[in-house]
Amino acid sequence: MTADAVLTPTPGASAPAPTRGRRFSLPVLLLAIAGALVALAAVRTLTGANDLTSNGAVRAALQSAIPIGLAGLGGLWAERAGVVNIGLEGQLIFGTWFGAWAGYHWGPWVGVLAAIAGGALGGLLHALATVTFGVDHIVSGVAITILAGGVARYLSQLAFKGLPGGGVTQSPPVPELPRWSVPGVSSLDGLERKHWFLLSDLAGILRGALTEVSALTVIAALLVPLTFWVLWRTPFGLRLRSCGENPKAAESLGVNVYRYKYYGVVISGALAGLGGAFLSMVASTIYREGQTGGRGYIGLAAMIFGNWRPGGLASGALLFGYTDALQLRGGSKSVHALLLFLALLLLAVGVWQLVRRRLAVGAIAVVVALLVGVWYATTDSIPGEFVQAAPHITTLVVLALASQRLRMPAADGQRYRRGG
Amino acid sequence: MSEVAAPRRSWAERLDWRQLLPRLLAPVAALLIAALISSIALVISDKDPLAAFSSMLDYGTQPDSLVDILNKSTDYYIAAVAVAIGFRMNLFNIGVDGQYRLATLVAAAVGAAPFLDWAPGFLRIVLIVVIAMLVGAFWAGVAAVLKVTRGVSEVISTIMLNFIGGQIVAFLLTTNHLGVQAKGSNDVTTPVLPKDAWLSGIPLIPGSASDVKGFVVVAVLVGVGYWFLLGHTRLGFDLRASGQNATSAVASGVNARRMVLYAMLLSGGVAGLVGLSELLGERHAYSSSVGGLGFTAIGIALLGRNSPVGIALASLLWAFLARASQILDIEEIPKEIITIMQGTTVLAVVVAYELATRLSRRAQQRRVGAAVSEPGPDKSADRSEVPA
Amino acid sequence: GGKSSGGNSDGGKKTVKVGLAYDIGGRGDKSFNDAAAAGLERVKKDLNLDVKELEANKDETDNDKLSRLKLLCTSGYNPVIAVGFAYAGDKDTGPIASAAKACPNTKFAIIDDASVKAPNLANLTFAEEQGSFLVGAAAALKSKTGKVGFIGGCQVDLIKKFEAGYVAGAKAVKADIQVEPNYLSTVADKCSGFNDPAKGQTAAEGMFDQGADVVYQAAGGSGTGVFKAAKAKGKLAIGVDSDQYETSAPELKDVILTSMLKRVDNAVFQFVKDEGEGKFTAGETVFDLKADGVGYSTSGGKLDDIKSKLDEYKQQIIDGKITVPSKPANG
Amino acid sequence: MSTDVAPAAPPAGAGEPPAVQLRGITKRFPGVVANHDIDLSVRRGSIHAIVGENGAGKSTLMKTLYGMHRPDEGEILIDGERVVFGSPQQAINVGIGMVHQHFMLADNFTVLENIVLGAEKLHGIGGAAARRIREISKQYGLGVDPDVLMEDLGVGDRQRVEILKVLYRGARVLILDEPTAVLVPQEVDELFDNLRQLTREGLTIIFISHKLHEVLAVADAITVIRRGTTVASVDPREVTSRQLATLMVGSELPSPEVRESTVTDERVLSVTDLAVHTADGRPIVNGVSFTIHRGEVVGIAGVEGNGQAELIEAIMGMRPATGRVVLDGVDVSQWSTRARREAGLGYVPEDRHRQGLLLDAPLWENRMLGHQTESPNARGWLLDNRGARRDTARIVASYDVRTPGIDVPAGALSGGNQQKLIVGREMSHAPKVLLAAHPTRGVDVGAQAAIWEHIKRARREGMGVLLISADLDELIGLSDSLKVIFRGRFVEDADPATVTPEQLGLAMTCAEGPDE
Ligand SMILES: Nc1ncnc2c1ncn2[C@@H]1O[C@H](COP(=O)(O)OP(=O)(O)OP(=O)(O)O)[C@@H](O)[C@H]1O
Ligand SMILES: Nc1ncnc2c1ncn2[C@@H]1O[C@H](COP(=O)(O)OP(=O)(O)OP(=O)(O)O)[C@@H](O)[C@H]1O
Ligand SMILES: [Mg+2]
Ligand SMILES: [Mg+2]
Repeated sequence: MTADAVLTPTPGASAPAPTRGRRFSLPVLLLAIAGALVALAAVRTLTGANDLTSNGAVRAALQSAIPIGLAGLGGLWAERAGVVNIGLEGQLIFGTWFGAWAGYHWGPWVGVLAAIAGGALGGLLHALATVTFGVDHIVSGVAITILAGGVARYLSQLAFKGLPGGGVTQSPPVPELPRWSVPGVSSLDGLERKHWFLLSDLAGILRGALTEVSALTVIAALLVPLTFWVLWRTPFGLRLRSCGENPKAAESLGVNVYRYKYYGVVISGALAGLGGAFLSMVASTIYREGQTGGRGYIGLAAMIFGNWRPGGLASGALLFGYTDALQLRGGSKSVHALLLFLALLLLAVGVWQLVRRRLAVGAIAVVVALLVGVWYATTDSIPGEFVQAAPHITTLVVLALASQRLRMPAADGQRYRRGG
Repeated sequence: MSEVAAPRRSWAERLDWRQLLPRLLAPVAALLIAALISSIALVISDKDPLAAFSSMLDYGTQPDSLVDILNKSTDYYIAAVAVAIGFRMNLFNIGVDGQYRLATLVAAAVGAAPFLDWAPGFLRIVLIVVIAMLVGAFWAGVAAVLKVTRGVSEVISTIMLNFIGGQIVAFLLTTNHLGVQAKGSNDVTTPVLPKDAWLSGIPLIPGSASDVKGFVVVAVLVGVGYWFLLGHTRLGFDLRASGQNATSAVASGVNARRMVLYAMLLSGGVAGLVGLSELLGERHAYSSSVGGLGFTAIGIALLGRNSPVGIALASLLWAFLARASQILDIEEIPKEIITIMQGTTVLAVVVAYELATRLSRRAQQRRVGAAVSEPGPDKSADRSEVPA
Repeated sequence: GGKSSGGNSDGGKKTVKVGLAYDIGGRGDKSFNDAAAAGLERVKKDLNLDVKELEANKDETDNDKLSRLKLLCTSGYNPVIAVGFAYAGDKDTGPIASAAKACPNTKFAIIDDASVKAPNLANLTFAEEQGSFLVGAAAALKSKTGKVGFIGGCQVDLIKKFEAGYVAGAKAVKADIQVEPNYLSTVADKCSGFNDPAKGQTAAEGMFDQGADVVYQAAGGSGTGVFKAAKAKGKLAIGVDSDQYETSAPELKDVILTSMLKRVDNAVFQFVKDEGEGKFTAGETVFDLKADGVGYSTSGGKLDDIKSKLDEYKQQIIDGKITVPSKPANG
Repeated sequence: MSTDVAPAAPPAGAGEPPAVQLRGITKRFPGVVANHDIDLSVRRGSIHAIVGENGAGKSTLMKTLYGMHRPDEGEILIDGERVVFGSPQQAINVGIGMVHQHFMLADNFTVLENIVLGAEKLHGIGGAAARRIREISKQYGLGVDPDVLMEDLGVGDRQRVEILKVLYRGARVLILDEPTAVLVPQEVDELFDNLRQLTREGLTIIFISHKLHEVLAVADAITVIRRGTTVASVDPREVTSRQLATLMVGSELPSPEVRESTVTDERVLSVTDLAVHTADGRPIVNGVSFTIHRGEVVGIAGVEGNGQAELIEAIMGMRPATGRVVLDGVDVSQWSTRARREAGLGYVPEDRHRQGLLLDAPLWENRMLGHQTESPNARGWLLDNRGARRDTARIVASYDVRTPGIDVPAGALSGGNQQKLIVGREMSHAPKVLLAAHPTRGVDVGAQAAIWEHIKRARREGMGVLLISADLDELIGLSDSLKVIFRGRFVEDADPATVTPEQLGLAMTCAEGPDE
């Protein structure tokens, strides 16, 4: 995206301040999480919107976050190798379809493998176009998404029409993957229902996260640290990332840049495929046309939100999944309660900025906090349409606030020619 | 050196076949590849590809189909030009969809508003067009402002804005706000435009009872405007320069931020027109079925290489495929092969163009190398002197 | 495709060919479109007629719908049935109106729309609110917690009709009952909520978690998600359009309390039959309780104990003693 | 071949084969022969310098040696053994390492990551590798900390990381392509200390530089390359830098000299207190003031990276800066780049591909670039394509741009011809002041002379010129007055009539002032 290059002209001028030294240490991170938790518990107690921290909401948030997170992880692998993969949506579609198809015929685990293979195939196509043929990454991604829709429908025509419950737009029901619970956690039930401040909240969160967990959820959750480990702690990951940071340097050191870009993009597709499998085999037990609903793009947004890092990406996906789950489960009531949470958060940020003598930013934050507070106090629900847009608005606002502190791989999205 | 008269070579002479031929062959090759892949799909499902293609050709060239193809391409064309304006300077406006939905809704609502009762139909049409362009530009402008002030990638922001715009449309298109509901209907729309604000069709295709929509004229104007803007105005030059080499453009005095803003506003403005053909010529009210051309438009713009004529051809091809595919259902042939064909065409075309560009660049370099006889390395060697 | 090829050629035995154009979502949604398909199936079997079904595309325009209808009528299909109000469009220039004008000798029917009028067009509409009233009553009678839920696939007027009837029915049984409505999508994302079982499940679980014990879904393809949620929570769900007890996976059957029947199948069959017998009537035919156009299913036997009460309500509605609202109280 | 020079490197360790020997290397690129029949012999444990003009083919030769591409003809011998490299990896395997002309480092990686990349097999990527890096660093006195982030390092440190990268892989032969171009003198001295330390340990170093005094100071042997071929191998103890320069250029220095002064006392550009800062507040250009008169060429001498590029960009309005820029009596400090260009600033950028051309656009569109608002390219808001085409044909003819036509894309032209087009374009608008950065870089001798001639003519006609060049003879020859820039400040003035390149070179490295 060349236009970006000129907006921050030559290094130095108006370029964003270097981001060094702002990665949070573990204690700071834990403290922040704890703070958010206490605030959330307080808001729940104050508003009586008990769903905010209920086990169901947490489970639903996970459920909603995982396909987004897997798509985001896919985006991460590709972009760390320097390839923008906007075809994630298409690869998700492949995942949903192949997962359901193979799952129906040969059982859920084969379905998962087939979904991974299907997504990887989409990734391979993207790699072929962008790496070998040097096609613009966005262009190729868009084409793959168009293609995936057609292919899925065409294949449904061949494979699902005539099966019981199947048709051109959907598969027959697919057998489920196993679900596991951590023993003992479900006994927190009683505590959660007491609605005590903080304690019940914790109980709800633990129950939601540790009981009735699908195997794929576990796998997806493990993939986050695994990705971190592979990309940041192994030679393979180092080489792969070097292709996204400075492919010329990598090449000069004997790294086969094309090959690693292929690895990155194919793995990216495979992860999106797994996300698709989650959609058609865990979140529901059926493939339906249009089921992916733009989650590939949201995944990409979560990845940017997370500053191209697995942990950040996971929090982005969870934030998105959480707002989405709340609005789906409780309609506008919980989201309305979130207004109060937002107001408190903004107020805290504002006061902090004022203390640090950044008066303008602080003042704006405080004013907005007050406005949101007034909005909360004077209404008792939010129009459904805005509730549904809440995750998207959140993403946009966060990007607008933070994008200048984000750092994408230096050679991300650029065409690379060997020896050039 | 003396003044040299401009080389008044004819247009034909200026054509350089070695450079052009690969570029012309590329789309043809890509289409063949796409046809091949769809044929394979057809064979897999036990259908005769030739029979399928010939019945598509038959049906797609009937007078009624021609009208439909022209009407479809009108929308495709405008949307693709909107996308192409951004592409020309490496901006990805993926938000055309949201832009024109919002634009069409607001324009339709204002156009039918009672406070305009005094206005003659013509004035309303003009007003609708202007408002649609403004709203489209505004919605694209949000992404532009986020990009130039906050550095938010327009790819992500326009995707988000599509959805948010859609929700605003959904919110406004209820009977509490801008919507009305005809008796016995389940559809909420904006109020129907007064009859004199309907744009009449043009009986262009003999043998068909239906008319080509009048808005096709606007599409042509958009195309001419786009062509003129790019090739004949300073703004167009700046736009192209920014797209080709952003740093050179800045050094030439182009204001990069302003260009992003202009390009997005222009793109959004044109996007605002996309829904009007249907609004003015067919539906006469905004209904929730408006929308969905954003991605198609990207495909078409790519296929047409962002050139005004190329996009026109690509729109016609795309419309032909969409129209002709309808006959496949009747013949029990899965019409999804058309989507596959569209997707592979885009992919094959971009790959083919990439290869063609490389080929022709290499040919050019060789030609220049030959034309300029290099002063061989030993030419100056004999002038060397030995230090004492 | 495992379908037999279009039988235009096999003898002159069948001269009547019936064409049917689906709404987006198409065949296999296990509710609305499938109900139409079931009707067509009966037409094929019982009346021994040739039939042709065409699917809609995502993101198509009014003009594409018109093309589809015209393709059917010009290919010799008569009568032609348009499934879904999307085919109505503008009442004078929309797809069905234009098609009816272009093919004056073809008899058309449109489902779910009464705004378009033409001499060769029958409008088949349903009193969904009446059927929904009955299942609302059933939900209230079965509810132990005093809280029931409604999940709509998309926040549009047609679906709000279901909600209105359901709320009225539940309140008729228990005036203080709490009815939670929720919608999975809006027209913003082209009503994706009809195709997203995951969302259906999440929404339903939310309701069950908050104390509801019966949830009525009018969410098309997302409905399976609602059933799954009910299964997981050991609660009850109500199906929609067709008898979903019959079409659901075996393990989900026991959560289906009943289904609100919208007998699109009946309407389709009846329309074709009447047309064949020369009894075509242009204009609106309302399929309500009286006409057996809507109703509730009893398969599974969960309603056996309250069936008499429901039939009482049914009679009152038919008699006009109860008027069911078709818009929810709060918009 | 013209090796009528003293026989190459004396056969020191007789019998022992040279560490590196290149025989008859030829390398062609489309449209250019970069290396032609090159011979080179490098003694083990020595520092061997290669000098030559821009574009002479030095980097190409080194890339061949490092396996980045295969030579079209010729052979490579390492320690007397014939080798053929298909990739850098193979070169690395026989102990060759290269530090490139442009840093090959990933900013967002740590030093450790940059070093171990591609050589993970040696010591992994964790603690063992860090230990090994510290070890090497200590052994050669490099002072590199493996755990810091690359972007936090200055150029000197980066250079050392590059060297460590090579040593880490066990290289015995080090190729350094212009390692000093961006270093300040102290850093150069430190680097040279490092290099000597390395040769003491038995390593062999091949070293490319344009700075002849450095070469003379550090090298044990020197090879001169001109227009793609070796023209001489000399002993640094026996040549002066002037002789070396003459060898490089191939003739008595083509004379850019302008002795008759055309300087008037009308100020055409005055810059006061100009400063440019990086985002984190470091000054790159620091309180620079000067004046250019009509008909005057002001030259700026400085080692690359001391702020000259930023200075020109700030005057052009392409970079935010503080201070005043007055052009012909009008304060243009707040003006946009376009307005400044329209007011009479001409610009020959340092990097023509990045800042001067649209490589995919035809020549006539490139002729418009930068002047798209002016006649003959535009009339009001509209472009005048015909006018631009006509004028392009004129430029092609009168500036001797060698091209088959004006419709070929600019990218197809050779660098020299591209440069002539740019100079022609800028001159065509009769700028009041021309900002010229390396106007003859990568341009052959003939074109160089032509470009000088154009600048001189315009100067006679009253144009002011701000000239930046790495070519000191060009700088001295063309300028009416000279300023030396060091770390963003003007540290000295020099009189081009009396100063020698050697003195200027010393001043640029801030070691010792030239006598005036
Ligand atoms: N990959 C390539 N393709 C085509 N031409 C090339 C390529 N690399 C170098 N050249 C050309 O080969 C010639 C020699 O270039 P080279 O980089 O070796 O010069 P150099 O002596 O290192 O110059 P400098 O002092 O500027 O670094 C130049 O004309 C250059 O443009
Ligand atoms: N990195 C590169 N990749 C591809 N081609 C290159 C590269 N560098 C240079 N070239 C091509 O090599 C040829 C020579 O380029 P170069 O810049 O060396 O010109 P030059 O030899 O300095 O020209 P002149 O003969 O005018 O002095 C040109 O055709 C140029 O386009
Ligand atoms: Mg070099
Ligand atoms: Mg050169």
